[in-house]
Amino acid sequence: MATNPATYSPSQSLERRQQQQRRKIFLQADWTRTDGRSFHQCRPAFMRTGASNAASGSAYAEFGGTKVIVSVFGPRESKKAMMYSDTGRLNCNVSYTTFSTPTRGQGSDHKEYSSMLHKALEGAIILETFPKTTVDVFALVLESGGSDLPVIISCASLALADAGIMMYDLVSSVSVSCFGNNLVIDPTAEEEACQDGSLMIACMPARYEVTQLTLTGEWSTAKINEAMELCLDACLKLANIMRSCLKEIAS
Amino acid sequence: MVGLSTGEKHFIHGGIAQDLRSDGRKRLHFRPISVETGVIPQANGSARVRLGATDVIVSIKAELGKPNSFQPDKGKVAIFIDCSPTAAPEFEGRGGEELSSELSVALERCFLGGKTGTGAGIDLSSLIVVEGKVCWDLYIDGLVISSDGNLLDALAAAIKVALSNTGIPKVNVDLGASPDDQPEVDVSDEEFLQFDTSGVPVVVTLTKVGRHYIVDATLEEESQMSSAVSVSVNRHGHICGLTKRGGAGLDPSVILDMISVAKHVSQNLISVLDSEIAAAEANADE
Amino acid sequence: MRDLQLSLNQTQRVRLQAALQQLQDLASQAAGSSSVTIADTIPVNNEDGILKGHGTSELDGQVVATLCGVVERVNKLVYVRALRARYKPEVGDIIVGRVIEIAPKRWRLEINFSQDAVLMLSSMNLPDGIQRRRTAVDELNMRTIFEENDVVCAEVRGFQHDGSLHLQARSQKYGKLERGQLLTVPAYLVKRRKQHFHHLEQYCVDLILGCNGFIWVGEHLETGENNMLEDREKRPETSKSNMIHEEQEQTFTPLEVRQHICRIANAVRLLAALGFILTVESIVDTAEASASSNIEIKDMLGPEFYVQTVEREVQRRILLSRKRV
Amino acid sequence: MESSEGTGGLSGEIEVEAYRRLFPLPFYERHLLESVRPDARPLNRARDTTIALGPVASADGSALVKIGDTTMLAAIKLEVMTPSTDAPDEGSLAIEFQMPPICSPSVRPGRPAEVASVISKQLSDVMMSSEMINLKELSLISGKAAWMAYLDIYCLSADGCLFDAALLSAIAAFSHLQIPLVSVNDDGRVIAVFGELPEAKLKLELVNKEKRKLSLGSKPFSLTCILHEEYILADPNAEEESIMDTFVTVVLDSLGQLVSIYKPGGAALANMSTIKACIALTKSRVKELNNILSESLSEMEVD
Repeated sequence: MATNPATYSPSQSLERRQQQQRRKIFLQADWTRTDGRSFHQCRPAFMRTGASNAASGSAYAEFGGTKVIVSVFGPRESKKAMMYSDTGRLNCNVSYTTFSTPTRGQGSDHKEYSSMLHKALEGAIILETFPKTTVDVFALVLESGGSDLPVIISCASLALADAGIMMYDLVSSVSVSCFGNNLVIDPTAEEEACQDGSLMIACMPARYEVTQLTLTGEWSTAKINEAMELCLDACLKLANIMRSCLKEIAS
Repeated sequence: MVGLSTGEKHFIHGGIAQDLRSDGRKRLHFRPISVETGVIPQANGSARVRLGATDVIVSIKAELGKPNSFQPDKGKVAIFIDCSPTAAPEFEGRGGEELSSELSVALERCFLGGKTGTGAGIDLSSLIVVEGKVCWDLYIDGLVISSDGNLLDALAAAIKVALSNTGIPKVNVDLGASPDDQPEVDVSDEEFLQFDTSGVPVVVTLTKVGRHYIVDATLEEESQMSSAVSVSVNRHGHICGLTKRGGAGLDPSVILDMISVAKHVSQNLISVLDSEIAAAEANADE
Repeated sequence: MRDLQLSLNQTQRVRLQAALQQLQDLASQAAGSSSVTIADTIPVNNEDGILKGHGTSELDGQVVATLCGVVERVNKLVYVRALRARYKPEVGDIIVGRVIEIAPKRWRLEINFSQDAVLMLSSMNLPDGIQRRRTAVDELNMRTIFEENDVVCAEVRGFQHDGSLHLQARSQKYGKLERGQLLTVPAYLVKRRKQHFHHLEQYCVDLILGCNGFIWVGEHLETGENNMLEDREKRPETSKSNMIHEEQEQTFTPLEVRQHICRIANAVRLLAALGFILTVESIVDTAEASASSNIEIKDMLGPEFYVQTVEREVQRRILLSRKRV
Repeated sequence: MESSEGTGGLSGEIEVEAYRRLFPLPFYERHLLESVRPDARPLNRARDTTIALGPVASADGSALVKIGDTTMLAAIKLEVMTPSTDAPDEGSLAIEFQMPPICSPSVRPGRPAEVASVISKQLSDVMMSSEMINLKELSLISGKAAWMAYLDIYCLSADGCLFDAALLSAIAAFSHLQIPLVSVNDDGRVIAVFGELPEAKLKLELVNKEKRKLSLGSKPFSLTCILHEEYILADPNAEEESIMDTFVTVVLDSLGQLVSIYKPGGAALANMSTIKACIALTKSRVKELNNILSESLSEMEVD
């Protein structure tokens, strides 16, 4: 077993065929989503805090086929030697399990998501409350079923709240995919693979502020307006779910 | 990264509030931009762009490759940015890695469009040679030589200029007898096809300092930002990509406002770049 | 060539080339000394008892340069004055530096030298102005005098036994610099003069030409006003919220003064980019020239004024050489 | 603590907590004298154990195992490989044990924990030597194609006895493993066949109509005990592991045969009688675990 021979997944070719079929479907103006949702309907969200006892705070989130666990450690002594600073540091890391995707992956760190998660949370955390120390936010994607980053962001802010880190507001995040003229909210992995464009928003609903926004594909201003409204509305609803989840453990 | 004293920070904030920045610019002024093309002869296209003291080089190499099985009718483009230790001592070793990957990701988002390739500044289907068999792989490599803020806009401008300078060799294809054979490809050394750059967008980063936002921030101004929005806009005024940087939250209406300002500024930038490209090519021809 | 890349148009390029050519001619006329590069032999005509100074070495009985620069001779001493030397402190130099660390009883300052400078708490005038022994309380309150990243003006006191460079700031005119901008230029562009503090009264601007190449351009403050200002600014700093911005805007530098500051700063930037010596006269002259020919502040760094400034320098030097003759 | 009267109960509690932190070993020894552990377990009792099968939809077999607060998620993905010439009719097995940074405050991203690779090796040794899995069953076409089973175990929360939990999750994941139906296409590649695509079924012949589940041999189970003076503590949690440093891990298979004993150093020396005691404890634990596993298996079948 020292050197593993080259292997391949038997379902690869099947997937490829399915994806091509799906792309044809998405070109039509009218199609139904595989999970039966309407275009502007999010997947049912399940969130719980206290997923791991070793951490200062943790949360588990399950949105359809996307399952994420986030642990928060600290505030604790920084590992990196630091200059004098009167604010704390936030350190984020996102990694995937090898079995999170249909074909077995490498299970490595996801640098891009790590830095995006950092930016989405940074503005919500009151860093001045833990000077000279670091709060570590580690996310592990158990299963990737689409809209991974928004789920990670929402789950991480729940874990931060669970850890008792001072925040201005919870951060909830939702993305939309664009197919021709259609906007599809909270896309699954299959939908994301064929999208024309995407827009993701992370926001602090109570303050009505956007902490992170990314956009790919070609968009007109009117379309951006529409997509942002859709996302912000969904973020608001998601934040209510997160709030009630936090209240549940408190009572 | 040199820190700033409270007095200096205060001075920068004040200047932006009064619409007179430390180097005399107004909030929506760019620094003088200078463009050179063909700086790397062995590449298919290259450009050096200086924006004040920010200095970047981009080279584009085209190599023949095999298209992705999921997208047999498209070529591939990869963007890599490297922050050289000459720009700042902290880029030494792995120090620049985080910034490099952040810039690469942001540029890919701005130039390559959505998953299906809509809104891509670089038309991937024009890179195909034989469908499903042979395509061009474009390697876009950026090097940050000197950094005085606004790297993303400078790199994006350099990519745009380099693409307009890129010649892709003409290819004669000899399809094999059976469809399974790998087609034989003959790459011409003399004939080059010019790359169509009409759809390539520019990136405008609006940096929010205090209650106002500015374009083309210097390093000192960037250190004072609360957040920034990088918008990539093409010639038609369509948004082709957007990234928010910096942690602080923004009101959605402010973001929409910033997008419309970026759209306006970008059209100026595109025309400035167009004339600079023309001048640079005239220079190169001399 | 000098490294300020501008897109010049055809006429500008021709004008620039002509002007630079003239400058070169003038320089070679005036050059009584010869310039050398590394490993060039310096002719000494086999004189006896030649003293080999800075930037020279001996190879096979010949004096050889180890630096790029101009050969200078003082009696029997031969040395090379480097063209692009780093700042080399001398006792009494007035310098501008930036605090990088607060250590026990001392601040460490970055001053563009090969090592950091040390400013001892005991070499500082205390805020209350009383001469007395420094107590432990003073030591704890060091951060209220200078914080990390503060820009400080001080004087070179000398080298200690361990080779570290010590500064002192025992006068009201030294101390923290606020409300302005710090510019960094090559140190060799600033010549040592009697006066390094300049209050440009007509502009209400303070200009400090640090011998180390750090140049401060800021709003003029009466000596002693500093402390009051410090108190005023400390307050909003402690409460971090968006509120401070509104509060701060009221204490901002007036727009007119800011315009002067920016104009003078850009004059410094331009002269430094051209590699001309920075004196208060040349800076004010450049700033005034730009104002009188209606050049916008930001366009001072643009191609047209760049060429104009070179041309003006040519005129100035021609005049100068005529006077000499 | 200033006023001893009135708030006696509270201050007493604070003192216990402080005593536990400052003098952990005496604190434990006081408990051991009473034959009880700070979490109210008798010395030889293992923590509550649960097994959930099939939590990972994208894997071919998976299991979530909790022993106290130690949580393991194991998943198996099957891929196709060309078997080696030495064993043309055998598949292969690759086991990886991962400790992501979420599981414990001591693990940082980018630096894999040292324990993780040790446990990886131990796991594959035990799995191979116990002969629970017949590698021949993983063969598809002799000499041409065979299954490569990638077993990845993630520790989601680390609170002691990582090896025991990891082994249990591995066994449970293999019990849950469903081998997908496959056939061979024109290029000689093995492709998966799903019920939804009947046309494929018609065209291509199925390679493995039977053998949808592995027939597992006797399963190995393990129990880790701490030896401290004359005491034996079964199934220690992380706190106990950090205070007392002599462990014995015994692996027995479901028939009660000894698979391995592992005693990595430590201050206490184990004599024959303590080893025998450990084995006896493990024997009863194996029965317990076997019951829990078969219960969850039967539950799944009911579903």
